[in-house]
Amino acid sequence: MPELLEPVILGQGAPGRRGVVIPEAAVPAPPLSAVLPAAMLRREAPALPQQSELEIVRHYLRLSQLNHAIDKGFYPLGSCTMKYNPKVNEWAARLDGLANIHPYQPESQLQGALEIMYDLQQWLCAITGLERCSLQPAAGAHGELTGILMIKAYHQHRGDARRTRVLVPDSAHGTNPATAAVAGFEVVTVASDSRGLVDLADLKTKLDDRVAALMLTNPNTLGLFEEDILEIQEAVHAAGGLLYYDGANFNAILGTVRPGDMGFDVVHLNLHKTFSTPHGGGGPGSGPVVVGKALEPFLPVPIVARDASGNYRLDADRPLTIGRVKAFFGNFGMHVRAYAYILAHGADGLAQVSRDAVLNANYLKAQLKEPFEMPHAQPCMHEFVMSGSRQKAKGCNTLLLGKRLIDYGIHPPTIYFPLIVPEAMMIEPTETESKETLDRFVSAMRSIAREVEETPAVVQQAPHTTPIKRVDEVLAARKPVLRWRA
Amino acid sequence: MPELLEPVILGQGAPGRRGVVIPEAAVPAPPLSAVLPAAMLRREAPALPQQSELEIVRHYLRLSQLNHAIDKGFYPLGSCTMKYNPKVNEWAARLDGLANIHPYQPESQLQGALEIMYDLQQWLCAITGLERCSLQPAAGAHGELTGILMIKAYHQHRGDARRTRVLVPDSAHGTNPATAAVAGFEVVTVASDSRGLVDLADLKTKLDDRVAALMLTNPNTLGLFEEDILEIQEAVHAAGGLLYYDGANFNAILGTVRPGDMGFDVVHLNLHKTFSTPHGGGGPGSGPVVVGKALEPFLPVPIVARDASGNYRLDADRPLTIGRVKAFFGNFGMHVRAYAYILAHGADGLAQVSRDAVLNANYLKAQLKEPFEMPHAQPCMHEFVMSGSRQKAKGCNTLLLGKRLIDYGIHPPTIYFPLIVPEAMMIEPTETESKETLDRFVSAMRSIAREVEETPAVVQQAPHTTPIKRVDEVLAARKPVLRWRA
Amino acid sequence: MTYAYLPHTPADRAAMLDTIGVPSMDALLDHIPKALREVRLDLPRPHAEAEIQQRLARLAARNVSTSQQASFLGAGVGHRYRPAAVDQVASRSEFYTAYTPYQPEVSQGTLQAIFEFQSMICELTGMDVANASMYDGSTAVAEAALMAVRVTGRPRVLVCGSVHPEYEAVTRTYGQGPGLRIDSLPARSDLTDVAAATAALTPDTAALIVQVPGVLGTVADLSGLAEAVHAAGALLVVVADPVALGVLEAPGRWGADLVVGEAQGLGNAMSLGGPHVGFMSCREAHIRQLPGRICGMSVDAEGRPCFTLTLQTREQHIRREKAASNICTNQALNALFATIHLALLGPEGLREVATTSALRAHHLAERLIALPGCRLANPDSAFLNEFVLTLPIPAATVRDALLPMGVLAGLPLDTWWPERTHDLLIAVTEMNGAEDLEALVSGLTAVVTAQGGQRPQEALHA
Amino acid sequence: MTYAYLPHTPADRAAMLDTIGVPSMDALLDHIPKALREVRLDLPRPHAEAEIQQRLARLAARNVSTSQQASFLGAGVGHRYRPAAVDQVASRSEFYTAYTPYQPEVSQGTLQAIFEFQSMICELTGMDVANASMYDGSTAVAEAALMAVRVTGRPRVLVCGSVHPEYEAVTRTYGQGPGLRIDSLPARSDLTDVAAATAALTPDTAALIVQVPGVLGTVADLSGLAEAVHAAGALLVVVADPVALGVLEAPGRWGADLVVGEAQGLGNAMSLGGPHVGFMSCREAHIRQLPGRICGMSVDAEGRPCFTLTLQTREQHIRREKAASNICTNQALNALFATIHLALLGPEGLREVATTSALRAHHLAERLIALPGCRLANPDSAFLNEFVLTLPIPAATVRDALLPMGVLAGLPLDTWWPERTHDLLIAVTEMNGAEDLEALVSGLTAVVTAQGGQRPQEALHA
Ligand SMILES: Cc1ncc(COP(=O)(O)O)c(C=O)c1O
Ligand SMILES: Cc1ncc(COP(=O)(O)O)c(C=O)c1O
Repeated sequence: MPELLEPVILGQGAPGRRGVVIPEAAVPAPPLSAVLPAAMLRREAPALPQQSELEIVRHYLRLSQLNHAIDKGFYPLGSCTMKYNPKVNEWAARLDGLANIHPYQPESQLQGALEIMYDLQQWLCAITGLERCSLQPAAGAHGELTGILMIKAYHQHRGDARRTRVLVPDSAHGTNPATAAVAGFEVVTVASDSRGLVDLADLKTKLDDRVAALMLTNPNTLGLFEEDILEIQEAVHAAGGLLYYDGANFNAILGTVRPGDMGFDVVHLNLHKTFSTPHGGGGPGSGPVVVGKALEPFLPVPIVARDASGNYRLDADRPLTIGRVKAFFGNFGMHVRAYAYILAHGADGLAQVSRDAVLNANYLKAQLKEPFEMPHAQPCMHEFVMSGSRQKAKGCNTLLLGKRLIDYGIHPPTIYFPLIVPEAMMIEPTETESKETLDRFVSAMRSIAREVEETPAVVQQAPHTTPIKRVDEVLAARKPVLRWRA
Repeated sequence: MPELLEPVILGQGAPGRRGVVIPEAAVPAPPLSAVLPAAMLRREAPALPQQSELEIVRHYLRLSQLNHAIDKGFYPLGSCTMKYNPKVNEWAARLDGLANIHPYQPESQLQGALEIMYDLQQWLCAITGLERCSLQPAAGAHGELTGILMIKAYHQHRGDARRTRVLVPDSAHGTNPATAAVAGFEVVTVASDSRGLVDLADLKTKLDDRVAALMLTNPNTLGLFEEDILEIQEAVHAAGGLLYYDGANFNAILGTVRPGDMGFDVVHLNLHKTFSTPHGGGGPGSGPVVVGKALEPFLPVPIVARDASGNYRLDADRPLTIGRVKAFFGNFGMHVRAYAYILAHGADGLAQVSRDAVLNANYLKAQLKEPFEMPHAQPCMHEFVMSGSRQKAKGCNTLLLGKRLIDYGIHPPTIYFPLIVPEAMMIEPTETESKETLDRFVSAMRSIAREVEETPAVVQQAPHTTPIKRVDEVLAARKPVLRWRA
Repeated sequence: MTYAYLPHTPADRAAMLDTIGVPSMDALLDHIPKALREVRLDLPRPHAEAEIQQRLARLAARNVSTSQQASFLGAGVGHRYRPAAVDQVASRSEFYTAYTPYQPEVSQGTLQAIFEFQSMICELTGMDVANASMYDGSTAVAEAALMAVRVTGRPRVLVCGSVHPEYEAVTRTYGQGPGLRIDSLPARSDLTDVAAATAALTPDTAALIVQVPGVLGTVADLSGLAEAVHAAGALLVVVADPVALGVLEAPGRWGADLVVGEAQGLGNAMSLGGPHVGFMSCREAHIRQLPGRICGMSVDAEGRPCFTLTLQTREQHIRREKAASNICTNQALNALFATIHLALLGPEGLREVATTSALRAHHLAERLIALPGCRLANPDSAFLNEFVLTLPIPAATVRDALLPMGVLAGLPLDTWWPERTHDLLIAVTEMNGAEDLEALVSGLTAVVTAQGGQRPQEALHA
Repeated sequence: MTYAYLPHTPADRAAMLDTIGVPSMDALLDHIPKALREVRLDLPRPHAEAEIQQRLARLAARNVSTSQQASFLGAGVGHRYRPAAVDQVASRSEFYTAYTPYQPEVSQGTLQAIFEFQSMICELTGMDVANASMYDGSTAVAEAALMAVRVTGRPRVLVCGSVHPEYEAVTRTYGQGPGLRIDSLPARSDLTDVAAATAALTPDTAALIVQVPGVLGTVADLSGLAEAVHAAGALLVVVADPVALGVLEAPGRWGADLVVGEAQGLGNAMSLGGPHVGFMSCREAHIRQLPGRICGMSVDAEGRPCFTLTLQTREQHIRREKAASNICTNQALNALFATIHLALLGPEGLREVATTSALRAHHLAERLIALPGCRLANPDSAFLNEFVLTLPIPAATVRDALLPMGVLAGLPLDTWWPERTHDLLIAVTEMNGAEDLEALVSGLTAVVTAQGGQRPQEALHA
């Protein structure tokens, strides 16, 4: 029976081995039992590893080498904007003056950090075309919750208790309905039409005085721009609802189109997507929220403000605020990286980012049209969704196409999302990939399409080149083993 | 025909792509041709890569993953002391105040750096039992050249022009004879006896008034302590010669035995071996030289000194100095790392380092005695040399045994050195390896010994698990391709 | 202008437009209403990398970091030693430039690290299962409250005074969703009296939330609390500090149903309050209601044990509006920092860090209460490494007076509760050696003794 | 006392001694004369990692780094911008914890990086082959002198005044080995006059060594020099600055036989003068005499192209006393920093760095010679980014006067040549923006104009 590639670190080593030596207390040392309630004293040591620094370093280095990553190869995971994470941003976030500062230090000692947050708030307002920004939310979903709770407070403040519904397109990301539900709203799904866009007629039937808001991603999760956006915003506002912008796809229009101009009342951005802060194996992210005049009073506190003499301070004196959504001031380390990213581009650079992202997506779509089913023919924005239905008919579904792509050194795209496309495969190349890399991706996908025809077994048993073969995901859920035990 | 695992970076990319953007000159910009002689202006741009930052990062990350390294697994390369490189040392060397300082800054701005060098000079004197230390040499061989040139100056200063010979044991590392030759001496080899030690009788026959010095490594390159060292030093000094100590094997006696007490006149140490500064893929190293009273006047300049008021300064006022062996003050980055390494151990810790190094080597030797030929039965010090002669007789020489070890995730030991042992395999585990790692090494070597008996082909075609198979080293020398051409 | 992160040359763009079959970039965008495409952003000009470094170095230099002073600020953010190996290993590209491990065959590194994080949290808390991470301690507590409501079907949550005030505030905001009602007990004091807590339980109470050590550092004897809470049909949620669990009993052993909290103090920078890393652990019975990602073991096609995300049916990308929580991106990399940190410390190292911090805190407290007019706010409560010193003059005045001496004396409690003007929350850790303790004692002595005649500032420059 | 880098527990040691079959550790050492084993070292006590960090942070803070001031110090050490990606990639464990790539099958990463370094040096210098690296510029020049002696069999070497004085000093020390005789021409002046140099050639001259740009920054027109040197049967050794080669002609194109120098300015920290990285390149004909390691291409058993160390028969571990040089460990990691730096810059980036530095230097020179009593020491010589300013008062006095203003004005030339008291060597690079130039100009103005009446120091505090 083969073993784990790398043994689990817990239980490794031997008592007495130490990965790091801690300084002596160097003060009189009464036993802790003399100062703490006996019942609260720990009886059994936690079974943590007991290894030298070398063994710990080797363990995690060997684990790291089992990962695909942007710095290793193409990672076209749709809706995640896996663009390059610039190295100067990592240098900046580790500066002593930005890493080793405590949120409760007096503002006089934090002017540099507060200036970074203040400038980023201003820049994100300029970029989105809206009024005021809060950097507090820790990720996109957290920004969604913040936005939807502000919308809830807005309607309550107007005594408008009937607005208990939030409209969500059927193509929306799972966090949208989940957020609306967690915020206490009833979720009503709006259908997409044959163009893959919001079905205006269906929307209008569902717009009434019970609707608090419509949550939209533009371009939507099919990578298509909602061309009727001006008509949509008019209809929603006419019905007394507000318009929420999910910023996950903002890389398509960054510097080119602004949600504020489209009539959105509140936007969340994902700094770990559009603004290049690293995805970190699943996080941390940052989901700043930018709002128009209507929702400004309800922003979480504190907001960074600047007084006449140019000093920066934390303004918590906002009576209508929905309160805090997170301790302290948000993921400041991500604010530093986004700040550096915006500095590297300026307005023209950011516009070029979104243009190249759209160019790259269309370049791939145009060349994969022929072997793969394309549900929508019109040009896409920064990503496109194609279907593996033709290949599935020959015994190789989208999951397997993705597994085979791994053998070509490329991370599979997002699969089986959005749900409205059968055997969906969502491809988002981002602007940081070169033409050569895109050409290699096209030739890989064409080669796989040929393999499906000629040697399907190769695709069905993929991946072949990885240290572990296909993983049994059903077993993991049936008999969950979710921790190491001594 | 298979291709290179990773294309050579030169010639990659396209004109206009940039890995880093340089600030504008922001000053009036006359063409350089107006200020430089026409003949000296470059006509053709060098064919360097033209790629984005992402492509460059991917190229070198993928290259790095092709390397074995200490942080990945066991690396028992004899005579190289591949011990763990502590991470706090890397943090220290990158501090702004230690990395971004220019050697020509006034001493008033360098007191922290000079204190580090001064303390390290003192500590290395204490550790070696000698008088004064120069940190200037850039590696062991460079320290050897410095020591031998000081010996040459010492004899010349005494008007003793007959001393044109340097005695070198047959087991000595290649740098010893090469150094003596480069320094203008005639090299005379001293034989080893059946114990694998310097043959006293042969030494005494070669000791006369033409001998400038004897170069010794103790323990020697067989990993055996030169037990007759006190008799040797007496004989050499009686004949008017000086005793040079090659510090490459110092990890065996660090903190336990001192070269000064053994009667050596000059020692070089390898900070990148004994004191854990990283091997860096072949460098940088640092070869400080420590001398007794006799050679003190000849040390290279400058030496770091401390005046009465505790200020540190560079003392170049040494009339008999052999002069500079390197611009500036030596590999300061390595001094910082060695400084931190010594702080982490103190005297007791350093003694434990050498004891565990000797324990580990004997632990391996005791268990490999039986399947492999051991030329010398007595206990070894920090390393031991065994022979693959039995296995060679069955068609698997030492080179192949090493290649097969790669498949077990272990870097081959040093092979075919010292030359006096046929099919030599020099194994130096170092003190930073755990018992579990040593046990895995023993089982791997025993398994290979069995394979030589039962399935020799597996050993003959090794390595099997590496991205490239056995390399044709003859072809590389016959038709050398030593650079990329457009 | 050229950009280091945009590889396309004009020739590349022309060739690609040609392959797509459109004359220009605008042709690809012309389905977007024209009015929306005339945009001029008011942003700084593009900066070369050297200019970015210079600008951020200057901004960093305008802050005073904790390395430049003796810092006694805790209050939910750990001023802890971070071994050099943690950042150097966790910051390998293969960890920080990967995303959520959707494809197990190319993400076993991230997956096993998550599994080890989950296992270590269970070892520390004594619980059965832990998720991959939450945003931070505050949102972990809020999600615990919502989870208790889901599990018990009850609408109220009882928050003890020991819980960090910002954690309670975040829970209130989250509570606006399901209309959660929060009772706090007792307002603004750290004392957790089991009897008083038990009395405040009602049939509507979904959970009692208690923090050990409390936000003011106290370690109450909570024997019997769990029994009382369970008897009332509610869940016991314990907010714990993983470093303190090096010496304090695992809450799982004294009846906790949910153990949550902040793990920033394990190897993560303070970074002005984020990114930190929340943890959330529960009993076997409540796994299906636990929010967030979870990694479990499985086998591959050749029978080799391996890891994969599992129980995803709880999550938003599958359950959508029925999901336990809307969390998608979490704090994976910060959890990795905590995992490597714990692996380096081991049980003995963690115990030593907690013990050294506590012993130094008790030693400091003894020296400070010897100063005129100074006393412990909770003299009868046991504490670990944080305590409240009541001062003869406003704590904010003392704090400001010590800044020029290079001492961050602690948190004036009127930051949270306006009426507690004379109370200073002081945290002591393994970072505060003898020099730090002396600096605080002499600083306070100068300020406090001077308050007799001169105003403190004058005393300083006498 | 426990140590983080020593894994053995007492139990481990006991078990291992048992397997070896000896009662104790001392038994393994008892063949060493007892007297040698009584050793007490006078060293500091063992420090915990946090204490090491604190002590080194304090030592670092006692230096004034170039980032804290406007620095115009060059003179063989490049104050250059280092893109963040260089250190983050070159400092991966797989690069810095490997050793010399003796086993090609597990070191293709290091080998291909060496091959790319060799190729880039050839592209810059115009030579046929380059080795893996030398210790630094000074030892590269010394080894070039010894190589010329080997190749020509002649005993003398002619060193031009343009060569860095410390490079000449190191060559003198190396020369003590083979009894090399060094003639310098002309003493202590940077001017390289082709006619004068040609005249100084003798039948014993193995090589003429010239530096471009010279140590004082000048770029002489060396047309015809190579022809003259070759006519005299000697080799032309050119000491080059790889950054300057972004705009200066490759020496291989104007007759150089050997091109050597220092590549620290490509991505390596100044680090008080080391570790830096020397490079050495030569013609096809002289490969067998080239010291140091060399990487070449080959194929593996499956015909896949790959890399391996080659021509090792020249090296000490094979040729022993007949080896070309005794070098074993070199500056591999620093060569990797330079390689990644050059890959990021590309031809255009390198040209821009050299051009920006030169334009700023010429602009600064113009403004400085407008100051009373200030003039260029070599007004008729072309220069690139370094020049010598002759001052009305001693250069060391001026340097010291500007330190408190946060300006490192340059190198007073009496550091090398005692008689040149009033000369200041000023280097300008892409690191010196407008603010730096203003700071130097206003600082010098204050000092120089004040020298009329008051001593400079007074002028400063007026
Ligand atoms: C379209 C969309 N909306 C929202 C989110 C949630 O963002 P986060 O993961 O930052 O919480 C995602 C995340 O992938 C997304 O793709
Ligand atoms: C025994 C011995 N002596 C000398 C040296 C030369 O040291 P360096 O490589 O630092 O020049 C070595 C290097 O491996 C060695 O093993």
